[in-house]
Amino acid sequence: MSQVNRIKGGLIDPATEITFTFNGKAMQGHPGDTLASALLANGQRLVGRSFKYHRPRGIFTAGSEEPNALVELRKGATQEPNTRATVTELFDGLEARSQNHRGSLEFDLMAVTDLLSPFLSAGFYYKTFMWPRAFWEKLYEPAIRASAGLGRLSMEEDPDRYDKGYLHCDLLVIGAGPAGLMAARTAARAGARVILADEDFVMGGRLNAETLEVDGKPGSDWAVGVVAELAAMANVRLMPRSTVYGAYDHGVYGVLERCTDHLATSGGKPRQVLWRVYARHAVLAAGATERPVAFGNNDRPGVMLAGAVRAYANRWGVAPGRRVAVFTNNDDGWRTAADLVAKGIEVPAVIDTRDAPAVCDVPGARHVRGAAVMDTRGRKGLRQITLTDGQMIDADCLAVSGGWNPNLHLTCHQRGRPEWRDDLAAFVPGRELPPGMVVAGAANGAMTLAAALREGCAVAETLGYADKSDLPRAEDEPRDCAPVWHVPQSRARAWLDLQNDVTVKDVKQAHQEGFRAVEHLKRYTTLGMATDQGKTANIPALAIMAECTGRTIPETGTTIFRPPYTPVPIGALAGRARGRAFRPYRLTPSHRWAEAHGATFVEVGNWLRAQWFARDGEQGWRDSVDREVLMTRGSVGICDVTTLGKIDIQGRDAGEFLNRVYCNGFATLAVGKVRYGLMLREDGIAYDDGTTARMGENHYVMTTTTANAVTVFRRLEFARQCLWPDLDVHLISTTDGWAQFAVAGPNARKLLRKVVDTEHDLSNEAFPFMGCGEVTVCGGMPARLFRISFSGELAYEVAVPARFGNAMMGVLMEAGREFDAVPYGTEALGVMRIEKGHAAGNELNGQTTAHNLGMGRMVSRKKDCIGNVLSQRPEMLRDDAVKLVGLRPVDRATGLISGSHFIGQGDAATMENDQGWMSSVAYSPSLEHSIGLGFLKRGDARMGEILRAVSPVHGREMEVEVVSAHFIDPDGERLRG
Amino acid sequence: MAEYTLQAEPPLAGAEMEIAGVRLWAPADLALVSLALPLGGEDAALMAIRAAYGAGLPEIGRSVVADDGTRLVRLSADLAFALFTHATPDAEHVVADRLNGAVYTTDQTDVWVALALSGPNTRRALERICPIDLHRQVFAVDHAARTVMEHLGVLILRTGEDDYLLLSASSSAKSFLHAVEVSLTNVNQT
Amino acid sequence: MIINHPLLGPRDAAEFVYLGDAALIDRPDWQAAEAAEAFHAYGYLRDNPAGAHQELWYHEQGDRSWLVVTRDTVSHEITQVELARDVARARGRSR
Amino acid sequence: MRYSAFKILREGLTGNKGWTPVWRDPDPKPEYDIVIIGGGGHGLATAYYLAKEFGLRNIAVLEKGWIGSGNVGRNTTIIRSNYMLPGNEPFYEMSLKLWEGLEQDFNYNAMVSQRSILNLFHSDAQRDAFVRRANAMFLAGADAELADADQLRAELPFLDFDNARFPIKGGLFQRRGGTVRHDAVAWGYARGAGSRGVDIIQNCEVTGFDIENGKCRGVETTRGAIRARKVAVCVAGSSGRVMALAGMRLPIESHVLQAFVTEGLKPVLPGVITFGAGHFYVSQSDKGGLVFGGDIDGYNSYAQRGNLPVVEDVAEGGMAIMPMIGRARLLRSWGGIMDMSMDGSPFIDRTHIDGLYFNGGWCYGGFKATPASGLCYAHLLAKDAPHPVATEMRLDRFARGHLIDEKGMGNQPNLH
Repeated sequence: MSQVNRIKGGLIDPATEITFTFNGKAMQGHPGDTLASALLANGQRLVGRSFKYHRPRGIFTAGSEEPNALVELRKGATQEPNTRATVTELFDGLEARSQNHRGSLEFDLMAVTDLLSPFLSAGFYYKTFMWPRAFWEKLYEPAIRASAGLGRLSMEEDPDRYDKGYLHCDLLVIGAGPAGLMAARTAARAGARVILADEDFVMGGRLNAETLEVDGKPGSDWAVGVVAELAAMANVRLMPRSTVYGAYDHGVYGVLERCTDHLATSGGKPRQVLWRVYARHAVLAAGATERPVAFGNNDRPGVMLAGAVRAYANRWGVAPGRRVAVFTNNDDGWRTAADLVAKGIEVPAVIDTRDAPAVCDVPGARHVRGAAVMDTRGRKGLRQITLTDGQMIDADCLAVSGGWNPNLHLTCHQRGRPEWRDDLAAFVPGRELPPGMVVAGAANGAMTLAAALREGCAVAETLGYADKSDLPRAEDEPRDCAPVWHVPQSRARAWLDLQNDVTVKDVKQAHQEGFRAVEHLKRYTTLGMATDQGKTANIPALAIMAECTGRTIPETGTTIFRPPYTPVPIGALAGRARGRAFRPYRLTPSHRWAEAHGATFVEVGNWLRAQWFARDGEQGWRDSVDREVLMTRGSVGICDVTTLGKIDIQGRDAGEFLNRVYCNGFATLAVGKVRYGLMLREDGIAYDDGTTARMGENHYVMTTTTANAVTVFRRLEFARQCLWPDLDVHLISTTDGWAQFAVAGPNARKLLRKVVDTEHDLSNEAFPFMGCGEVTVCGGMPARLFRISFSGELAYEVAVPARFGNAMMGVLMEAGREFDAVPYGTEALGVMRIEKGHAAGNELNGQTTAHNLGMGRMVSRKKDCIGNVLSQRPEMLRDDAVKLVGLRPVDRATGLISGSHFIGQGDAATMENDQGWMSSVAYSPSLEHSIGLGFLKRGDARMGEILRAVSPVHGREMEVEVVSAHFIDPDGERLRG
Repeated sequence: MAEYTLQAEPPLAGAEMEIAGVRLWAPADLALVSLALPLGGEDAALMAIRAAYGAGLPEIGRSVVADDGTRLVRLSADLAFALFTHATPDAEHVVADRLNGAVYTTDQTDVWVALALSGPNTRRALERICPIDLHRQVFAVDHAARTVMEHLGVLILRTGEDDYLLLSASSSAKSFLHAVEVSLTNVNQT
Repeated sequence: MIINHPLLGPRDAAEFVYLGDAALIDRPDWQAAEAAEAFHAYGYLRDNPAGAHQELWYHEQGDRSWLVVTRDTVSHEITQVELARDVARARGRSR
Repeated sequence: MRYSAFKILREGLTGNKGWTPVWRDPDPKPEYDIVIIGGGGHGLATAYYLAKEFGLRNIAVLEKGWIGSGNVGRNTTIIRSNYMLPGNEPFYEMSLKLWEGLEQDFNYNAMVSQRSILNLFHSDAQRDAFVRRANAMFLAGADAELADADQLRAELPFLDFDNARFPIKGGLFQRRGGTVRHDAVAWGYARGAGSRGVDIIQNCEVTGFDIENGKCRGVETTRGAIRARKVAVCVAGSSGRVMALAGMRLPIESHVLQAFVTEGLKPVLPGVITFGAGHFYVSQSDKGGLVFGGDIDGYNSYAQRGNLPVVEDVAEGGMAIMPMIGRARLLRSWGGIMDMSMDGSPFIDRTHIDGLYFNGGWCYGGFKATPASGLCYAHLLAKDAPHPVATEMRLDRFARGHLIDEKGMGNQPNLH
């Protein structure tokens, strides 16, 4: 029998045995166990090591507040560090390992740090490790890092899947203990849409850990009945294994549901689901957390919270020790003694700090009045305790109760500050709760069962959910508490934060050094910064600081809590948005054609665009791109340009509207014509450019850059609704609706002539440069034709409904076969626009003005338009402003470097001598050398000058000549031809 | 007879599956035309719509099915969509002709793709991606809303007790289908 | 956060895009004598109150309406939501 | 008291009873030469350098709460000087050099750890912009290093190179970048200033300015009126609120930036890593927690807390580049209030009110600037002339049209 500490009873299934391993050793447990209860059942007391001193640590609590029992769960890529054994549901085949030790758990070499503890007091590292300077990164810090940290990540991709979701309800009940169950039942019976969430896998809260009765039956049975009733109601959603971890603005709650963590594998299902719950109201019924008392060597395995000790006995049928002494300052500690004795566990003594009569009869136990535990013995597990009166008592478990703190964490997630209640010696929720939230039960300071049931019902009623049924019967158990925070007689170190090894002495030293504000205390000593966020440690430490300063606890301060209530995996917060599903893909209409024709694709925002189309025998991307450029300029090329934003603009005032949003004039644009437009931001910086075509009297089609399609639309809507609300203008995006292709090159017209239906005249006279119109192609297919050119060639853009786009690409290529037409990708597009001197994203980078771009004269001063006034600020129009120029290497064989800076010949390469930068470069197959665009101070006046383009990050520099940005066809003869 | 012909290849053509008891398919030949009401000409526009369809525009966030089966969806004060079955790429002309210039029309057929879902588990699956409350008291049959699902803008319509029509941008059709499909898979118990 | 859209009811703020102070509606007259100063103040200076703040939100993943939301910048409480177009008209932008 | 290993040894052997307060806790005097409003990193650094570099000691730092309670105690602790524009880069590079000698300078171990910062890029255009920036860094005397995807794969094999939505094409390293223990910076400067005679006065909130005929003569506080020859506001995050007391509107909006830390983990990350196609940056603290953040929430806020969409966005960014962190758990989140300026760059300047000075607008880059901000502000206060590396950080630059807009986002603070 391996389960040496297993006793009868509890909410487990003793008939079914589960096997698991801890540090490789096989152990047994039962369904219903947590890893902690099973470890205790198997007599495993030592489960981990503390953060700083590597002291032996045992299980301390029975819930999510656990500071000690952190394990690495599972193996391989699913290895999960820092998992609290106390909330890990046992499953067959579970593998757990202790963490943060060098060597074995039993013989941790790092435990030597404990011997050095006098020199490692609070904040010691701020005072040393400073000499010699270089040693910090090389010696001290690596050593500190290696010994710090707790568990290990697998360093492999998390193989599990996660999902998210949205839920809506009238009432979210947080916690399924007595108060939560009553609130949920009351509201549900009144017809409300209720969600009841609990972090535990069994609903009932403390009812499952206590021997208290409700309506004359065991509390856990009563809870089963209520849960069954709720489960049968269509307006109720029960969410066990679900932690409400954050209360966000306007009634949005973050909830983590653990779907498969209790199974050996997730089986392809989402491991966890992150729910955003939208709740009109919420009842926080999260119960209370017991707090310890600090005394000498109170950190040994076997020293546990009293409520946890009886939870293990009552709920899990486990005796945490054979001889369990109880140390309490309140009535509730006595319940542990009574319950243990009733289970046949020996309780040698109940040590009560109060000099008061016994709260209840505990057969076999000595009642030590007005005393305290001041020290303990037992290197890797408790053996003996020493009392302040000098008595020594043998015990292998000490159940400690210092009173209970309401779990008010979520009330602090917005602006709430807890308030102190002297009668409870605890903080309770403050008055400023998250809107829509009410608090009930122990979380609200209603510490007895009857009170919790009453409050749960009452809060639901105050929210307007009335239910006429009677309150269940239960008693108000005794809860008197006389606060004792630490035992001053202790000479040995007394722990407050068990995980981070913060002791009473550390708090006193922080006080001595002036770190007296609560936040200073926490930051200086690391108190409350561990994985449990000080759930058991903060209040006692605060009390000791109050003692040092001679002030009351509320005068000293309070600790507030931030989300999450308990830690949430990053994988769950990311949900499905990872890997290739991080963001949606947008595909162009001819994507399939491109895939079939050797395209390499590139991410452009969310779009995938064909970057180039490799042909057999080409040695690298440059071969393909050079060919695409040369063949386009030599005959004809075709490029899918669907990604450019398209906005359909209609209305009687559409022309006037365009005139106000573009800096150049649009009032005179005729039907059937296209115009290039430059848009400024209101601050006068160039924002976006594109063309707008007038398709009809009141109908325009605007194109934007791919990158700005969404934000231009947004800005236009702003102008339409907020600036000029009474213009008759209507905007709708048609970006995805039209497959649009650039057909460029001297044979472009001939090619299109074969595709466009014959009734449409494409002659230069009938359809000149910057003409546009609605046409039909391929025998009646509606299409739009624009004679515009980005490449500088005779070019058109032809658009067909997107669902015909893939076919259209094929048709254009087929029609172009006789001209040796080529498809070209974004690289060739980029080369040709640089050859032509067109600004693109690298030039329109949000920092340049029309003045910088050489388009200053486009900014009309005769009309109001966005950006007009601020574009005229004095320093934006400086004579020595940078201007867009072309650059070519003096040594034509040299490749220019985009991002290099211009420095005068003979000048040092310093920021003072910086004269501008190279914004775009390309190899021009037409000119057979590298070319660039750049911004140069007074550049327009410096044609022919030789400068240095330096790129120290590459360790290179080269001489460049300033030339016109229009490398190809500067007079624009080709595009008008 | 023209030398070349163009075949339609809607991005989700033929998509159809059943997961978690929910049928998911891409309706064929669904045409979509936007109707923008001219500023100051709203009354005339509404009358023209009523005359053409025998049904007035519903209130914002609602849809109505006209006599000829066209579903008119009111998206905002001055914008509605007409959804109807129509195979050829002239949907905008068809609508514009019926409305006699009282409304600004734009063809949106190819801007969007549609997915229909049907089956009792649909709402549970949509809970995973749809921020809108789909409870029948809140989002009843014929309700419509534009929202965001898995980073995609979606227009969701409730067409029956357990029937929904989802529309999203055609360029991201595959990601859209993936999002809906994964939602169904994730609520599938088997 | 949840924005109670005047036409559509409560929607998650994640459907919206934020711009800033609703004073951005009050675009100055470009021909006024002090236009440069007025545009500088319009473009760059903000009240930035700790308290009630009228601000512009755009329902990008929704009906594409711009809203003027009155929200407390300390508590985040929203007390009023209006269509920006109505606000703009009320502020005399009907030109 | 001088800190050293020897001192620790001696105290350890005598029960750690001899430690004294790190800074004095005096009552305010009725008058000072200079009153600095704001006991954050910048305010304390300003006081420290005024005392140390300019010999001015009749100085008070007024802090409404506890020192270091603002953004110096709520940031993600990153230091770097990888800026591009002449108005910024020399300033941040000076700051980085000050960090490099800071601990020896003020005898406090703030754990300046030059463990490198890496900005990933995912497109050619991004690479071009990074090259331009890297070269600007060189021109200003800083270090920079470009790495291609193969180099990164060798150095950081846990990044997602094979299944990424936005493939990693390379990155820009600044090896001298890194992290610092943020709280210790405030404490170290407080200790250094206090020991030189500066009065650090906590729980002292400024409620008004004493301004007469265009001259500022002092401040009203919750602990009484304090006169001063010069009043130096240094309250980033609260700049709008405080300057409103002087009747000034600023080119600043207050926004909340969230930050996050995971449970402690054994070492996994060598330095700071920044995603270039989403919002995520991360480093690992000496205690083992992954400290990470992303974008601001985006709406004006004075509440030191944010909302879920940004938490999710940041986690998505993290999983996108390093999917091995999926099972690491987010332990704590918090928010800081940022002075988001109209071009993303800060101000260290006089105001139009004689005797009233302003330091703010640091966006979410204030922490790394702490030493240079303190030194430059001290320079301005002591000499009434800007420090040579801070000449462009003026309040009137928008009226003049001289923007320092690193990201090119324009006059919309939440985009910087």
